[in-house]
Amino acid sequence: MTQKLFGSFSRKRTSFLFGLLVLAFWVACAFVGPFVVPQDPYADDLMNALAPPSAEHWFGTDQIGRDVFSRVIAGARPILSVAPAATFLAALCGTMLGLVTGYAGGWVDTVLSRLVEVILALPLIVVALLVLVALGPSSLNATLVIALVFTPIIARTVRSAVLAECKLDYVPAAQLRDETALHIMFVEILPNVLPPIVVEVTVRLGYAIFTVASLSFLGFGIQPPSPDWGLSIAENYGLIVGGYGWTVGFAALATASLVIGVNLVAEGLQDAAR
Amino acid sequence: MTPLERQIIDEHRAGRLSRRMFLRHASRIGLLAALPAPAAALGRPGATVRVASQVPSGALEPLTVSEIGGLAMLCQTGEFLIFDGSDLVLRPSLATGWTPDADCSTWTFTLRPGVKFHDGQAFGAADVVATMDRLCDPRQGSNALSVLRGVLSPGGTRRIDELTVRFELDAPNGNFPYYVSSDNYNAIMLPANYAGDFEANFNGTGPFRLERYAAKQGASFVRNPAYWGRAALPARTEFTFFTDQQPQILALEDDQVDAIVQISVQGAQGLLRDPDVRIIDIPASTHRQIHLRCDQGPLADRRVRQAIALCLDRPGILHGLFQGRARLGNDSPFDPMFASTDRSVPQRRKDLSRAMALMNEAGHADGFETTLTTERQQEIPDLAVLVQNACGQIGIRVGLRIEDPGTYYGTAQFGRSDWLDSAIGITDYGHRGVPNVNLAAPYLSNGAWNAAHFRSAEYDRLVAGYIAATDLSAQRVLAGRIQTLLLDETPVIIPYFYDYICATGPTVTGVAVSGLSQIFLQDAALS
Amino acid sequence: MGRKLRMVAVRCALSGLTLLLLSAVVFAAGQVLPGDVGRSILGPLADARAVAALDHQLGADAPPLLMYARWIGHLLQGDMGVSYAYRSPVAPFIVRALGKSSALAAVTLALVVPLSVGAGILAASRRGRWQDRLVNLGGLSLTVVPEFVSGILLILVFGVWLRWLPISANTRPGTGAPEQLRHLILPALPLVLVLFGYIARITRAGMIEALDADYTRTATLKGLRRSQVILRHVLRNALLPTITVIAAQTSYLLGGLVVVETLFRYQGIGSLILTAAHGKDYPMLEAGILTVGAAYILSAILADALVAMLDPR
Amino acid sequence: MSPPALSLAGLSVSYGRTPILRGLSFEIAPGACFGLVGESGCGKSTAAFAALRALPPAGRVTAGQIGIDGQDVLSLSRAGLRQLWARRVSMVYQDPSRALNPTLTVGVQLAEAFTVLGAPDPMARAEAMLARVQVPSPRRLLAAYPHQLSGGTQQRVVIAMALAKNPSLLVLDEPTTGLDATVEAEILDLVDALRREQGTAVLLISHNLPMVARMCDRIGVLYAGILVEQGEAGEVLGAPSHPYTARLVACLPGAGRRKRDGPLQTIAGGLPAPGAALAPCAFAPRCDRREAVCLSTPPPERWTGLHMALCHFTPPFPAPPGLSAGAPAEAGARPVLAARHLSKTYAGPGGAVRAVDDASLTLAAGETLGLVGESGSGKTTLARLLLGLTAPDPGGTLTLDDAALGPTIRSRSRNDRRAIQIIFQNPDSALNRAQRVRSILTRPLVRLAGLSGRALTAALSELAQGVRLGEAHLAMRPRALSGGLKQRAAIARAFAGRPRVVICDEPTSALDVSVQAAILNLLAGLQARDGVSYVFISHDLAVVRYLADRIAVMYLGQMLEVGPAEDVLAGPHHPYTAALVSASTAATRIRLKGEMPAPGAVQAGCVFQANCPRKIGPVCENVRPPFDPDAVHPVRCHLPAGELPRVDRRLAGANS
Repeated sequence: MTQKLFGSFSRKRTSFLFGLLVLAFWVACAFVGPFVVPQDPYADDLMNALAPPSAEHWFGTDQIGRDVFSRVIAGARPILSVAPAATFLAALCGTMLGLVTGYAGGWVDTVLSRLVEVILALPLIVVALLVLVALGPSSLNATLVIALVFTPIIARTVRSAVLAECKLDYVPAAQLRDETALHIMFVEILPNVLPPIVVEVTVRLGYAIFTVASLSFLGFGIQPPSPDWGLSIAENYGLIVGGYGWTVGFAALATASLVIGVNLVAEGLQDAAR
Repeated sequence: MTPLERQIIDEHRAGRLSRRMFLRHASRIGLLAALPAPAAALGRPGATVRVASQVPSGALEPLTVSEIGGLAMLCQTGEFLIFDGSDLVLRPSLATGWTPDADCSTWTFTLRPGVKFHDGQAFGAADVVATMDRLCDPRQGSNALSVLRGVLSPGGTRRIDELTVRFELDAPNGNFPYYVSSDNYNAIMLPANYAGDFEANFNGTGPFRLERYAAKQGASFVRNPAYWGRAALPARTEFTFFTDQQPQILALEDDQVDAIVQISVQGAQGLLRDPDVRIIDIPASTHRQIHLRCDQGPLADRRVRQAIALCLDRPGILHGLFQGRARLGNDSPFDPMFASTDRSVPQRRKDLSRAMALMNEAGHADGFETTLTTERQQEIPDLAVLVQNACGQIGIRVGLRIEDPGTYYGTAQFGRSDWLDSAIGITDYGHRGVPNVNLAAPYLSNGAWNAAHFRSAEYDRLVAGYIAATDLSAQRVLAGRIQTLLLDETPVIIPYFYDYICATGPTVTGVAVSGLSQIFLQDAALS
Repeated sequence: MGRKLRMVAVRCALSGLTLLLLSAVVFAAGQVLPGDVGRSILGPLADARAVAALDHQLGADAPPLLMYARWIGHLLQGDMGVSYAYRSPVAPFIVRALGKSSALAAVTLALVVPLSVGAGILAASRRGRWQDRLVNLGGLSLTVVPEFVSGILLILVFGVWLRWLPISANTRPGTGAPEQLRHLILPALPLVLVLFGYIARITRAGMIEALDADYTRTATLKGLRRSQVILRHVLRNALLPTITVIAAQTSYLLGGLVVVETLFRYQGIGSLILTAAHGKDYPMLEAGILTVGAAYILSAILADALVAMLDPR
Repeated sequence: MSPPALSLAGLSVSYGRTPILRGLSFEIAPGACFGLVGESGCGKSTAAFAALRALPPAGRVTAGQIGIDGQDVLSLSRAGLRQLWARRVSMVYQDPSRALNPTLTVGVQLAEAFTVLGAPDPMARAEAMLARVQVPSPRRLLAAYPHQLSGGTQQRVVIAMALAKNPSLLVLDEPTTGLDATVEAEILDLVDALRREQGTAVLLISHNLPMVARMCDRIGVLYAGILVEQGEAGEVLGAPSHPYTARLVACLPGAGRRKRDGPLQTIAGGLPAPGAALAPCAFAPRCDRREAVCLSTPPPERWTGLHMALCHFTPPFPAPPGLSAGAPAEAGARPVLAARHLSKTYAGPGGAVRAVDDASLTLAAGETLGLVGESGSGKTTLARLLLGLTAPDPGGTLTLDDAALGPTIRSRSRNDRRAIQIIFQNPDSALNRAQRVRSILTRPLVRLAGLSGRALTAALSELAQGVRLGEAHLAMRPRALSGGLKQRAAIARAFAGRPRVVICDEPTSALDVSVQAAILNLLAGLQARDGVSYVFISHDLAVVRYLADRIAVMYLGQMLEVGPAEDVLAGPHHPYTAALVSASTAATRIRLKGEMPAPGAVQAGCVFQANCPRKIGPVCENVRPPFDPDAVHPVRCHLPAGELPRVDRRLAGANS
């Protein structure tokens, strides 16, 4: 897979490498951003609120005078902590669930499939909203909720991959030499369904970012005073009409570039896995 | 002339009471019952005035309405005994006069004759009794109960004759007329046989009658030809409901509406600069209360609370959050615009070195960690961040928890409400014509809204005295002591009182508003 | 035919079961939601006795199971219940919100379906060339951009900067249909962008599969004109998965509406659910969510029916 | 003389930069039938598509000429090409279910062929055409969708579509692969009859040498995109002029050859990968007649009359020495595995389905039982029942060495479990592609043989040597191995636990002829070494004939007949067996009535009665024929033993 990704240089790789570059930039921002930004992303400056972009404030300032550029850079951290954590959790649970339901079949499969269908009968964002209204908004809860709603999706992918594997003869061959179900699931089948899982997880990461951002925008995700992009947009988008577009435009561009970057990487992985 | 009346007139003559304050106080005790209505606006009659309003988030039931969309609707057809205008002067409405007894424990109201409800019934004392009894009955879901509790009980309203009612209060109250004025927004007068179906016909006594109401969409009203007073100028008014401010602004700029009932500065910065928009800006006692829990943790130390209050750059906040459309708060509910407020109490200013010193004295030189819990409502999250940053200057590391209003208030009972249980919280308090309500529940030792868990027998005593005080100078003396006590103890920080802002198109005249999101259109006209 | 009928019956029964489960889940979630209805009507500062009295009047203080049973009983009689907040039947609110959302969804679909199917067909016929890559990568990249992000950018560019399109989705009552439509374009665009990639991609894949299929070669070797081959043999097969995907995206569309309706302050079903959740208006919330669930299931069934009609298998 | 129906001259085709066909030249006379044979990947199908100028987008003719009826195909305009396709040429390819548009009815699709010709009343003509391909009730068929039809009927529809325009050239690309033997025979007969009737020239492409030989006048042999030999069918197969053809023919387990006659011939090495650089003689690296000249000079086209071979040398090409293995195992008398009255019923959408119905068999030590039957006959289910992978219906018994054997793996002891193993049909599916061959082989040694440490290492190398896998192969993942090597690894895995019985489920059906021979030799050798018993499942009678000591014939889940191999194949045997045998020979075909019904509920009478050409009467419908599993050669038929069909020996030996 790696060979295929980096091996020959073609236009397909260009988009992958471009995505990787964008992603790397934001990951770097997430790690060191808060330390290298020109101004404290949290410091208010009430006398300088809503200043347009200038040499001092490259992206202008927001309602309470915080430097938008610094906040956009620092804003990579919250989203890049919540989304990957949620995705990882979902990948873990989804893989387990998918392996068990796919391999065990029978009533376990039937019951779980129906439950999954109920969850999937609603828009993800609505499900997440319901749970978050009940639990109260916080980064942790957002992580758990996204993991919760992504788990069945990943489980479904894993399950169908496992079902396809179970049709292959190496599974009965393993049964014939008295392997335990655990061995068959994790040693025999899992390595074979790993590539689709990796692809699915990368794709999901993109959607996790999507969902975290959307939840933050609706006020149920990352909480103030975080410089999170979705939150910043939620806090400031009422200002658009007044002509203070810089308070939201840059955060929007940052979000877009991050999800597109992740998506291009996912695309590359998908091509390579094929 | 009663001694009270005489005292007020004397104060005014002596120059100790401005004309505005004089009017307010005189009106309070019914002295100016004959005061003429504000000068009639000079508009052409017959227009259709279109208004953008916040969508009422529930049924329009006068007994229960509490949110601004509903308030704006109720006062279109409903009227109060007394009208409390934007100048805080009480003007006769359905009552033509009111007088207290000597200790202000009994108030006698004279009703306006010849008033008819829209359905043709005549308005009289029985209607007042029924309405008031409903409002203070704990078995009803009355929103006014929190105001009337301890002031008026069921049965306390007596019909003397067809046009006279007497209120026998639970305790003396010098500001009682405010409790039955438009200040108490639930107190619109309904017929005695009211069956809980206000939304069906908006049966009131006002200058407009309901034409059509569609929940969540809008409402329209037409001039009431049988109105007791001067006929309304507009032939028709049309309300469109919006969920948010931005589309209202767009609608105004796009000339789809003639007025917006209320705008907040946040998100309206562009509109406020627009020369084509007329801004009606009236002072209101609407404020944010930052409570500091006095009974636990480092905040139990008065010096720590003072230190926090000393960190805030209040003028900066006024400028940054409100573009100056607000007044400095001095950590008590006494808005400078109240007549009884003692303006000689010094305003608290930012003083970091003093704050640091207090922290040192309190043994918290290295600061501490705490959490600020509040609700997502207008500028409050921004204020929370400002408080967080301010506290950071003296080493207090504040975590923020910004919640949905429903979550924040919870069941509004101690132990089951983030509002009442949090170490630091920011709570929104609406406009009141007098500080009475806001002096009691939020600060009294047994106060139901005492989120600061402030316990001071001294305070309780002072407030009881203030509420019972009938004459202004006595009120002012007590006010000064309350202000000083609250400044010293600092159970709460009240950084500002902000203005009520209404926006209209450039051709609109005669729109009247109150600080409670009530909009009165009988004098409105389009030129 | 009997078999098909039975399949439909089973399918509907299962859908009903799913909805029932869904209603139980929503109800359970509603029990966990903080605060209570009387409090949310009367406001935080209302007296506790008044809140209790109001809760009692509304029947919101009954045991949860009883409330649920009551509600289900009414629902089965076609009564969606009475809103706590508005104290009037829920149904008209749902109908109106659904109408508004449907208008937005219809504009979205009317824009996205021809656009993305066309793009998918173009990409398939220019396989490997720049048009293909543009549709494929560009479409998919847009798919992952949250609606509020693209919405903000679109507002900034088309609404604020160029002033081509109205920012607000709302029009005053009595506005003509074309003008209403114009107001819906900007809100629809973020959804269009999200859906475009999916549909274009699946169309492209379906086209390529059908173009490469043996039966297409059979048709070509029959000597049919290229256009006949495409119209009769390729498109019909190629668009089957597209239909399924469009139906599947309906769920997504409904969720996206929550965000878009918030961004554009449009009072559709999404904002209705959001408001009801905030206001603890359970009957409204239940009805709203079930409506969304039913709409989703219905669209899936419709798509299946359409596919079954087009695909004899 | 009219121009040839098809003439290819120096035709070269590439996919992208990969050359697939290299200078292909041959002609097909009008009305003649030309067979193009070769192993997988030699470019057969490309030749077919290229001939009609219907290559997929990536394919490109790089050199050469194509003529159809004397018309230069490569210079045709789009419109001209469409006219050519519409009127003069047709093609039938491998999988009929994919050649038909699933969303249109048969009638609509068939009528299109007439509409294009501008013929009036296309529907009526479509119906007439269906009648010509001998489908039952053509009118009803018009309204049917392809998925409602069996594979055989689908292929008939495709053929009807192809012949609708009365083409001068019909290209058949593996037209019967995937169809059952009896169906295949019928389709081939049909095509043969129709093309003779219409005078259509045929290009038949197949990997199946005997089949092509039966059908065609002339044969061409492709190797790595090069036509190495062409000539009259009988000559090419009977007296090959090219070493490759000679070896290929020798690999076939045909002509009544048995394992006791000695091992099969094989071809060393494997096919060159597509695009690989070729020696001047492409076959030279694998050729045992190879000399220096073969690696330096391209071989000439050596013509002998109408027979061409691309070789420096002339026949004969004798078999290389040293290929004689030890004598095959002698089947002992003691039964190892015995099954009695095994049944398996599945719940299906239309009610219960009997996949296996009252099957009984006995397997002696060192014996090979051939299990034959068409798809859906229950062969594989029976194998799973024996293995314990599927639980049988209650009532049946299994014994191993006279001791009762548990019905499922879980209920069996480790010893019992290791005693019965399987070699699956498809090694790609049977070998875990995530693991290296070493761990694939090690794991059963650990689990089944209970080995560890040095003993394990020793056992592993012995096991690998036994199937001729080298150390290098052990380090690879299955993907990196050729088909033959993969199957060797699968065989090694099956033998790791020293099993008593190995079930071979069509182990060579996915392999090319030359590889198949090597695998069959290996299986025979391992049996001779270990005395293991085989249940050998196959649909290829020639392979079964080669390997099996006894043969069981299954139909719709029932065992119709069991007996010594020769007796079963020669008869007297079951009427169904007779049909199977006739399908694989040139002998007068025994035609079955209708199609094999779908497996269904238990029937009262004989399962074969609906199709049986020898049906007696109501007794067949109502009474289950008797079957004594303990007899030497029981036949489940109501016909008296003396009236059971038998093969005419003269015809049988001739061409199978």
